[in-house]
Amino acid sequence: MSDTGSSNGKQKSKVHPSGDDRYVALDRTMKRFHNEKDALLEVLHSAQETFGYLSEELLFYISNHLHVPLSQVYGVATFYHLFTFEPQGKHNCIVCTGTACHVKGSSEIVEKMSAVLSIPVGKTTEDGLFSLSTARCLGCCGLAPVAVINGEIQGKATPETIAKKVGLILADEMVVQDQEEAG
Amino acid sequence: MTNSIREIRDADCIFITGSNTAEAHPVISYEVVRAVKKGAHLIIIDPRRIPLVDHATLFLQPHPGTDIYVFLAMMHVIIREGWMDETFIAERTEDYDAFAVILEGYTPERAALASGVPEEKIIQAARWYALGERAHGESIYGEAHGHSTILYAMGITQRSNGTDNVLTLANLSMLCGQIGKPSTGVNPLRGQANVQGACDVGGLVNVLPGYQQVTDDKLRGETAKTWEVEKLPCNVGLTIVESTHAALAGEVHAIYVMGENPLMSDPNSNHVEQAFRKLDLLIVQDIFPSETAYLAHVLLPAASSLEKDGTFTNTERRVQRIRKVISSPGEALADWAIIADIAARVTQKLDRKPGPEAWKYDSASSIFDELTLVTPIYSGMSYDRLEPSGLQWPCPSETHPGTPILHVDTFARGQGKFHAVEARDPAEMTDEEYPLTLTTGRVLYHYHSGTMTRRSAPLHWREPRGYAEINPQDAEALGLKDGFAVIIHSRRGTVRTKTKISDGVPPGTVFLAFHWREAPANRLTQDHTLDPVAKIPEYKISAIRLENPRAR
Amino acid sequence: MITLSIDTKTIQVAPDTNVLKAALDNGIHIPHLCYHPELSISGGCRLCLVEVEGQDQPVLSCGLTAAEGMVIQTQSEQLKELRRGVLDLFISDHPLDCVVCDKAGSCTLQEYAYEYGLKETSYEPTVSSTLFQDDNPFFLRDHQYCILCGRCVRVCDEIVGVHAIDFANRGFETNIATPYDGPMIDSTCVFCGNCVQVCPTAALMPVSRLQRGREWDLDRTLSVCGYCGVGCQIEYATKDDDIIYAQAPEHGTANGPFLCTKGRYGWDFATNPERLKQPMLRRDVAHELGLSEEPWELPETSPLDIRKPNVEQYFVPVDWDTALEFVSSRLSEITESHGPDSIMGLASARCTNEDNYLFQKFMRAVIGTNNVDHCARL
Amino acid sequence: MSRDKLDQIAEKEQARQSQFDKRVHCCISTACLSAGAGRTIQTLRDSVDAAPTGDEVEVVQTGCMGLCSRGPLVRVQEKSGEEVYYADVDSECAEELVAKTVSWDQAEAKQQELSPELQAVRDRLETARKKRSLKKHILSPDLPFFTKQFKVVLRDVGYVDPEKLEDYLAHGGYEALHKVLTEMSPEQVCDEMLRSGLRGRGGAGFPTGLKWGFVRREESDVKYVVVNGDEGDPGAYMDRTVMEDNPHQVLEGMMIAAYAVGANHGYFYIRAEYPIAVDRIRGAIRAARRHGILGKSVLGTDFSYNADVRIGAGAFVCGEETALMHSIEGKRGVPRMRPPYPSTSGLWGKPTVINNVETLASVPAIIKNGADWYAQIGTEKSKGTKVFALAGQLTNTGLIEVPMGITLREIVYEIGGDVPGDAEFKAAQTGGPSGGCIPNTHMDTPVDYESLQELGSIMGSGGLVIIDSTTSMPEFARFFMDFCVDESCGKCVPCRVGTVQIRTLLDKIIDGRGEPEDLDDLEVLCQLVRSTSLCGLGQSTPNPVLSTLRFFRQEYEALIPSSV
Repeated sequence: MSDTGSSNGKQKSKVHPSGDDRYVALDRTMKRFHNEKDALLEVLHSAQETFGYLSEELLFYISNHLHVPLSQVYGVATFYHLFTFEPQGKHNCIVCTGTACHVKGSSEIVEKMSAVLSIPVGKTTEDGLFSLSTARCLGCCGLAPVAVINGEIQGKATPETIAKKVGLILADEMVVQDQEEAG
Repeated sequence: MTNSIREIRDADCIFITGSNTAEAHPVISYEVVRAVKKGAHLIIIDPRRIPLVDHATLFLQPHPGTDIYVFLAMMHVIIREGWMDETFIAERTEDYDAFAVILEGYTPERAALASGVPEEKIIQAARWYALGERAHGESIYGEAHGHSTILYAMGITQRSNGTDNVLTLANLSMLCGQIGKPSTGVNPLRGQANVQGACDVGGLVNVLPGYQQVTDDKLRGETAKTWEVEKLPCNVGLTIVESTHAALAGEVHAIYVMGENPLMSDPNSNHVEQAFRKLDLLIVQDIFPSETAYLAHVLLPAASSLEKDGTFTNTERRVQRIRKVISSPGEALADWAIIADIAARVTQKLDRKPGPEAWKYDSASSIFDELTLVTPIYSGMSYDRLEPSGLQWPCPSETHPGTPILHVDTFARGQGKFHAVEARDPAEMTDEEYPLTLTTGRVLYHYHSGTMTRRSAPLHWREPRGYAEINPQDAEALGLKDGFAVIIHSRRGTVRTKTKISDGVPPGTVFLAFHWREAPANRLTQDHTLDPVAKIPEYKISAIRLENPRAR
Repeated sequence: MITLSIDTKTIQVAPDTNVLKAALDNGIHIPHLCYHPELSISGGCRLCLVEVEGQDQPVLSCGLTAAEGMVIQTQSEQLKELRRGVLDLFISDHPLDCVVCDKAGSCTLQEYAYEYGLKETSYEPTVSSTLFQDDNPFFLRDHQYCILCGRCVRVCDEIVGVHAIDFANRGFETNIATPYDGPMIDSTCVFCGNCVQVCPTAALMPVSRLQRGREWDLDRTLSVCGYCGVGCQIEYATKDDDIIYAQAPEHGTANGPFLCTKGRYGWDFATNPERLKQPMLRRDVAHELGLSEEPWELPETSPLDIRKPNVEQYFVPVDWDTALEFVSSRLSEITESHGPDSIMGLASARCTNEDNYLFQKFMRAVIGTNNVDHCARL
Repeated sequence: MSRDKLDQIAEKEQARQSQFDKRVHCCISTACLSAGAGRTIQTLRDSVDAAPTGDEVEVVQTGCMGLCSRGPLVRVQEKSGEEVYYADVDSECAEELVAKTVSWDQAEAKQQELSPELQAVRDRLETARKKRSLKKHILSPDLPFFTKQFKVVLRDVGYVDPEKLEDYLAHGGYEALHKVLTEMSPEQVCDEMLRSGLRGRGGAGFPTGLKWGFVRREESDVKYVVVNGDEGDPGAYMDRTVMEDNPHQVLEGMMIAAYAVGANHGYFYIRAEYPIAVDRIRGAIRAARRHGILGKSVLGTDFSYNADVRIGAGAFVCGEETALMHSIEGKRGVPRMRPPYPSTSGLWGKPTVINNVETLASVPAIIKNGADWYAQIGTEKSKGTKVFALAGQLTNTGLIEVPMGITLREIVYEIGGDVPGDAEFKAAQTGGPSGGCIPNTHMDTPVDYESLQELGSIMGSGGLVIIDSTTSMPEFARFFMDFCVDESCGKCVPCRVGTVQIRTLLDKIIDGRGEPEDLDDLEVLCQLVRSTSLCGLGQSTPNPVLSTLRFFRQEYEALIPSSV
């Protein structure tokens, strides 16, 4: 393929802040795909996994290394709903809104959680503790409605059970905070 | 250009050297981008990482001044591997053997050593070019070998061996039979709107209109007859750089400058200024008071190209109409009207034949009609025929459709001549005192000495200030950071500007555009060694040293 | 060649030609918004539907390769209904403020709405994006007019090769964006304005055009760019002897419908107040000729080092006759005293063939020297 | 690796398995895991270790057993082949299950030295033996849920350990691949598929053999096979299950396709929401590579093949094949016009076969048993079986595989066990957001491509959601419109703007602001979007609205004030 050296014309090559190991993981992914343009989606996945979200600096870095125009990287990243451009909360709650969950009342769970956390879907609480999002189908239709809290699937959920679960997590956080303040 | 711009998009392999196409000829770069998107290979040989490299499939970055080793080695490889077009060589060319013998010494190993370009890249470039190989997709030509085209510009001509470089590229194209067919050829990209036309109509020291040698008695006689003059001068004149030398020596007393800014654009500005100050008469005819104007005795206000009728000839030899779009400001007049008036007066004063009446022209079109009489390559043209899309010369008769591709069946001189060319080093090499190489050129948003573009509000907004592009390695050695002031010294002079730290230039090379009067690059360039044939100064290579004013 | 029939007209086209191009090249009008002859096919605007004999459903003509014997209908009640429906959806997401829009008269969407008799949308007007970006002096980006045909994105990538903009987000939220919707200057944009040229609506407009006249107010003159040697044809739109904007003609000889930044935007130098408007003599020369009272001497400062050049400090204006008489007398004197070869003439690559021809003829035939050169080497 | 070596591995594995007196299969697919199968399988293992028995018992993790609503599911397989299914197996039940199924042998127990932890387990097993609740957990094999099914794709799902290539081999894995490589020409393979009548299970139902034939006949050095694992329809999870629970089956099908069309490289495109499927497929690729099944000279033949995994990122439209290809190429997942079809110009412009997971998973069985065997299943135009994800208001929800042509009635009332509670069955929604709602008046419609299409729905990838009388159909249609607005790629105006306008109209009607003519306008707009959208997604977007308008128009009319 293209054998034209490393830097990318007008876009200055930014060397990543040395010492940030996370870039090493990202570099590894890019290397695995021989810095091919086509690997953009895989690289974005890896970046989000490592950094939690896609910052401007990160997209710039990927653009330079894969020789994909930054506007294209941005265009691709914003197309796919899985990518996020803001730091995510420490904890997260994903409510499935697939058809099966919908007919079993998942929208009530979403409403309830949005009220409990005082944030709209897709956002993170101001203190950075909790993010609320929806998924279109998690493939657990047999257990509908379903929510996922910190990676753990909650089947046959109700607004109350999920609110309670989240409440417990938040309560734990308060304890940690108090301890930190005390200590 | 031997071929037309539109053919570039269909090329199978494009070879660009010494041309920052995307910035100096953006619209031609569009053709290149199209070709690459369709699957053509793009080989770029340039000391700078120019923007088009983003689209290149192969980038060779030789040390400044060493590109000829790469070209010669490519031909060495082509012959060694048998990739040349033997039929073409046998049928269409001469002097092949002497040329081939010279190449034996130019191995890729040697070129790699001299230029820093890895051998395998030279071999790759040779193969792709010679065989017209594509990166993907199918050639529209459907032949055994694809069509390869060479684009070049001042990067290889503004050199003390510029003529050698050009001959070498011509050799390369003939060697591979990549000439005389669509999407092939050797294509110089002319830098200014009518540089082609100014040459065509005799704006050169050695030729009359239509490239008729002034030394040829017969041709000179014919022109004199049409012009109804007794005789025309028969000796080759002085070029601009030679004239400034002659002015300093007291041999030239008057210079009439029409629409140029030699103080900015000629090499060794300090020297040019001394020469101009010595003149008895410096006439500057221009649309703006250029830098040169401040040394003139008289300023004559001219109409810009937006304010008059006429013709321009572009780089693909296409003669096209320009038209008056708006009125000129104040009393400014079309250049031809000013010249005609002066000519009539001087004719009268010197009592020249055929008298001042002969200088009465009522329109640009009447001048063009006369021009076609003495310019054989234009003789089939008229303003009517230039509608709607112009004509490409040669167009020898009123029914001739113009010539999009040169050298199709035969070369202008009959057989294509191989020139046995040896590599030569630049005139001014770096040394301990001046360890870096300066190369000059353009940026996208400005044009030449900036007379027009720096007075255009949007262009000025985009690129308001000049800068010297310096490799991070060189910058670090001097403690220079991006945007710092820097002083550049050469044997001729000193320039102060800002830095732009970029790996677009390789270590050891500094790039400075020549648009900036605050940092006139030509105070640094040398005018002592010109190309022996074309008399072109070596703008592209000067030895310099950088100074960090903060480090004082 | 391939022979097909479009609206009963028999047409011959080269193989691999699409039906839309075949029709347009032969004067048959099919509405289209995303198709552009120089760009790749998108198929997103859904307007160029035609009926193909033997196929139940209408087909997009831009994506249909002409085949031997094909029979195409471009007009029918069914097609009219479909196109009208699609246009109705377009204008439900587009301001209908044509009465004040600078693009009125040259807006393709307006033209089609007129053709299909759509005075207003039958849907709830819903504007997908209200972003307005005036971050540069070259062009404006007003997203509420954008119909997402993507011509700008394609021209930027496929022709110019810089890919400064791309589609971002998706669905109804889709917009054309620089990275993070940042200002153009922070992108890879080279301000060539080819996106403006191919934009069918008022989403991309030259700044110079803003409220300075509409299609029917403008005169157009076809000329050639005065910058580099490519020789791009440019169409200048003028009003009252002022250039309003410049664009490439539809079929420029060397440039097709494209230009670069200098050609498209770099024409305003012509009206810069610093232009030389009358002949001038240097103050010492004028004094010598009795045209100026004060004696004067050329300063030592190099013109390159003058910080703020002011031509009045060095020169006095004179009339043409004075200036030309001075020039011609001096030239005659020097020719006579030092010989023709003591005079050198510098012609210009920025002047026309006619200018240069006369210039060299003057040097050779009148002065009598071959000392005529220009900056071909520089 | 040669066939012989694979046979050896298979035989060794079979021998190993047959030494056990009992094999306890515990489903660990997503649904059961989230119901606590992780704890269940641990308890099963501990209990077997602690049980005082001389039986050789193996606890095996397997994939989906179908009845997801009753998970975690466990199956006990006797040496004789006899099987018993247990549902809702929590830890407590697991202990009782082990305590009661193994032969209790105190003598054996005495000889064992147990750790304190296991001793505690043994103590609990003693008590568990006395409990009486296990019966409730046993699922009768006579349940119509089991008897009405016919398993081709899911035959080994729930039996095979998805993370063990040996187990797949022991179940006859890669025999079909070996057969085509050694006994059949690519042309024969394509013909066999054509004769089998297999049609694409992704929704459109294009004959697979025909598709392969197109690609086979293309002249190109490079061709690709793509497995479309971007199962996007909400309510459908058949493909996820197959990829998670028998990844080698999909890989084998893919390789047969590759051989048939002359491809040497392929991609699995899997949606990111299925991390386990991604891991399992990756694991299968690694294992196959290690055993010489993938790579140069597959199974010792001249055929070489490599496969990679690409992960989606949350875009429904990427299930559309041209959008999917863009996504694999690292671009925005935007569809393009067809032609050119992927079979002539696919990935990177090369001829490409794109098949859905279920389609390819059907292939090994067809090759092994022959096209005729397959063609006798199903109806005349729709051959074979179809896997459905049964969800919504039903007693038994889960994954089922039925022969084509079965009626909706059989599925809903017999397999599904009817709507629970007092509510009544109202409609079946098939085909996800691109499909439609079939009302209870059409219960005897046979489930095949053509019949569903006639009713304004589609087979789709196999989501089957049952709606009871509590659901408002206009609101249900709006739910799908919301989905489509959200998932439209935005390229073409009918889908980008049309869906928004459809939703606006639905909002107006549902909010009680509707006017009588709105229903007609809605229908006209839906028809426009259907006939002018660029891709299949856009064209089918209006289906839920159109089908509910067709069968439940009175519900819409009831919402319009002036028409009451």
